[in-house]
Amino acid sequence: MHIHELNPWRTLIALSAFIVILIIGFLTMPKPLISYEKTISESVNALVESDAYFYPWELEQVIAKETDTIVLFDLRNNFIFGQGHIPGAENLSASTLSREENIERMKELRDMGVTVVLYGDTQLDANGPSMLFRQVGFNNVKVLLGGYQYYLQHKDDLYSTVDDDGYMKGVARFDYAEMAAPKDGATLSNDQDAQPVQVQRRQKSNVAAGGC
Amino acid sequence: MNKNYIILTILMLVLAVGTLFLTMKHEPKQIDPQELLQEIIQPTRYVSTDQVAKMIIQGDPSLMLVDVRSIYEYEEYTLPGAINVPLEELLVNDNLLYFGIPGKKVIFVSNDDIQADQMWVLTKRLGYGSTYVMKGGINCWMQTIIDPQRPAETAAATDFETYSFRKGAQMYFTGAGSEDAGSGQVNVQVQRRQKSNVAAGGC
Amino acid sequence: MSKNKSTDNQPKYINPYLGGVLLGLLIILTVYITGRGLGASGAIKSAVVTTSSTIAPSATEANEYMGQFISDDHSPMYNWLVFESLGVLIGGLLSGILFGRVGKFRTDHGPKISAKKRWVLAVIGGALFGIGSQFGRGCTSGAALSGTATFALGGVIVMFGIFGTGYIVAYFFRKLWL
Amino acid sequence: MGPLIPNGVIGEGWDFVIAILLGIAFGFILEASGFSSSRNLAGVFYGYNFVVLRVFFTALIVAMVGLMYFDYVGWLDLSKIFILPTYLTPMIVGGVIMGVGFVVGGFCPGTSFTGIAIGKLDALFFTIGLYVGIFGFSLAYPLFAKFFDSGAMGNVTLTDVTGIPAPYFALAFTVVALAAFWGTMFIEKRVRKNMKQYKF
Repeated sequence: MHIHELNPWRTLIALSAFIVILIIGFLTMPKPLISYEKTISESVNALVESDAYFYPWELEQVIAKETDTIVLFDLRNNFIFGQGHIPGAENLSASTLSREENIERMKELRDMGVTVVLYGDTQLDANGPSMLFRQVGFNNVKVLLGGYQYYLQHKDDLYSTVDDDGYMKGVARFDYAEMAAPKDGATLSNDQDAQPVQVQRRQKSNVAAGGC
Repeated sequence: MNKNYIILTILMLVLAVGTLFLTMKHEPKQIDPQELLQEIIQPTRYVSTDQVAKMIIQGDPSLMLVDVRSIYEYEEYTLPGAINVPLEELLVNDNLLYFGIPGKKVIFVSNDDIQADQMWVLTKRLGYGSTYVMKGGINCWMQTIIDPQRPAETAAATDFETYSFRKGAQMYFTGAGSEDAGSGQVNVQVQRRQKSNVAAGGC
Repeated sequence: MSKNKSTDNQPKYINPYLGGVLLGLLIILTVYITGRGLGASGAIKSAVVTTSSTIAPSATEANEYMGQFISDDHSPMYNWLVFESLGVLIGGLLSGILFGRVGKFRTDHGPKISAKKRWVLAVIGGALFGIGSQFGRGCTSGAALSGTATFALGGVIVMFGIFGTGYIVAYFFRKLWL
Repeated sequence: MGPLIPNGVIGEGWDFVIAILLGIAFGFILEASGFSSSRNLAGVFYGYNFVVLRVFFTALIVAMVGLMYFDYVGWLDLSKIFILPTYLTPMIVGGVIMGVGFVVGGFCPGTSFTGIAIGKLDALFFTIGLYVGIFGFSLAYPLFAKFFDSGAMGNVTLTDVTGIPAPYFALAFTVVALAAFWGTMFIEKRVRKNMKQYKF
């Protein structure tokens, strides 16, 4: 037998030591407060999920306190919240969202099976936070369509908004092509429309440094 | 045969197979969710239609408009120079390579601003910087740039300044010659929509 | 399984798998500390540039290849890889002392060739390796080992280049070793 | 956290001290594994001593797999480490030249240093050859400057080129390497029977 085929117990020790180091690494891995539960492609696909949205007429039952499984969070700041808000809503300023106690609160609500509805002045203000919460596993978080402004305009008759589509986003409100067409037969003052779109893509590459 | 060799072989195999499980959550590089939350609550990502119009007119070389609507809507109408990356096709066709080009400001555009903002959140999660959202989207673009409304006579002077810029921009984008151009039918339409769609003070 | 007579007079080497595991851990440590792998041929390159620029500074400066590695603020020898190679010499000596392999100058050669012929071949092989390492952007340790360990495409190409060619041409040079 | 020096955890001033320490460990492992003898090294091509293959591939798979775990547990940011740039054709040519040089010279640069350290003359001559080769390359550089930079693909990894995630490569290399270890064990035994006078 060749010397290299002697008992490799030292090798075993070295490899085991390495595995122990890795296990220590896993154990000491900082556990983040929130982490992505949906992959990026799942998040893209999730955008069409309708249960991410809360319709204005659904507010009626919250305001009437008919349900205790829905909590409304107002993302606007404390001062504006004091000037007026949807009845029954709690203030949770966007700037305090990432605080540990607020995240813990969200986790509690999730575990209790409570639906959390976020709203800001407009839907846009609550869009980002609700998207993020859904990506990190809070599937109970919804965004109020239309935001506070839409509510304010229709607060006297929320049920009738079932037939309104004014809060719907992503819809073309005009016939763009017709509207932006050259008027009065005038020709465009420049030929920018005729120019082919300059497409520029990033080169795939890593950061270069030094050499050997 | 020494059985330690067999143990070694198995250990190494287990370690290697284990790496397969690491990637399941470790897909493309992403920023920390808490960092993303911090970014999301900043309103600095919004640019107004006026700013976008100004950049287009001045031929700002760093501007890169990305239309996130479907390809049909894109072909129907889009802003000058915009490229099309539909929201649901973000991850296919190497579309990600449009982002992260040094010195480029990416501005997302959709009918309203929600889809553009969703795109912003997704690209931000993937770690791309210098991305912005055109507030109000193309609907607002139509109201403010393509068909600006004359402010009330009592309005502040700055409103008139904005208005005169928008008038000039309108001329640039549509070739409309006079103030009266395109009034009538279109104006009526705008007013009808304005009630339900736009909050006071612009988009 | 136990030691037989033929292995008793052989120098003691560590189990190659132990060497491999330790070397692998060393690469991880190196990457962890410096962000790059190990290397060796770069040190010789630095030596070439240094001696050349000492003897003929202007010609070296003018040389398209060596000119790249000359900077005004410090000597080309003031280089990470040079210090690392210095360490390799020290480490080799330590191991040699520990296992009793340091001895008077001697030459390893195949049974069919003389020591002198072996020297000539070593110079030729070294020269080939020197040229190849410039094209390959590194040698066995720099490109093939550290490069492949960091999943670089270039490292894999160099690795397969070296070992693939080695096996193909080994037959023609069997007289040197067998 | 890591890589420590590029991230500024360890100051630049420690650079060369660390270089020497890592070099010592590198040299020690190479020498202790038997890489200071050209006959051991050349043995890999003739089937009588597979020490090169064993050490090289064990190191490779341990490093590959280990780096993935280090990245996962957050000790090392793999996106920040140096990736060897790829120049397709020059690298193939370089690899082929080095392959011939390996068989003829019986060393590679790192191992020849350890050979010198314990008094091997052939290692010394190999290093002289290295020096001559690089010097010759520099002088002749204008002749093939264009070729030298051809086929540049940037600092790409296998994943960038193929789109297959890195762990699959790590697993593939591991399986192939382990299979090779077991296979060569039997080859070596058979070849050794016919070699009476081989000494390390």
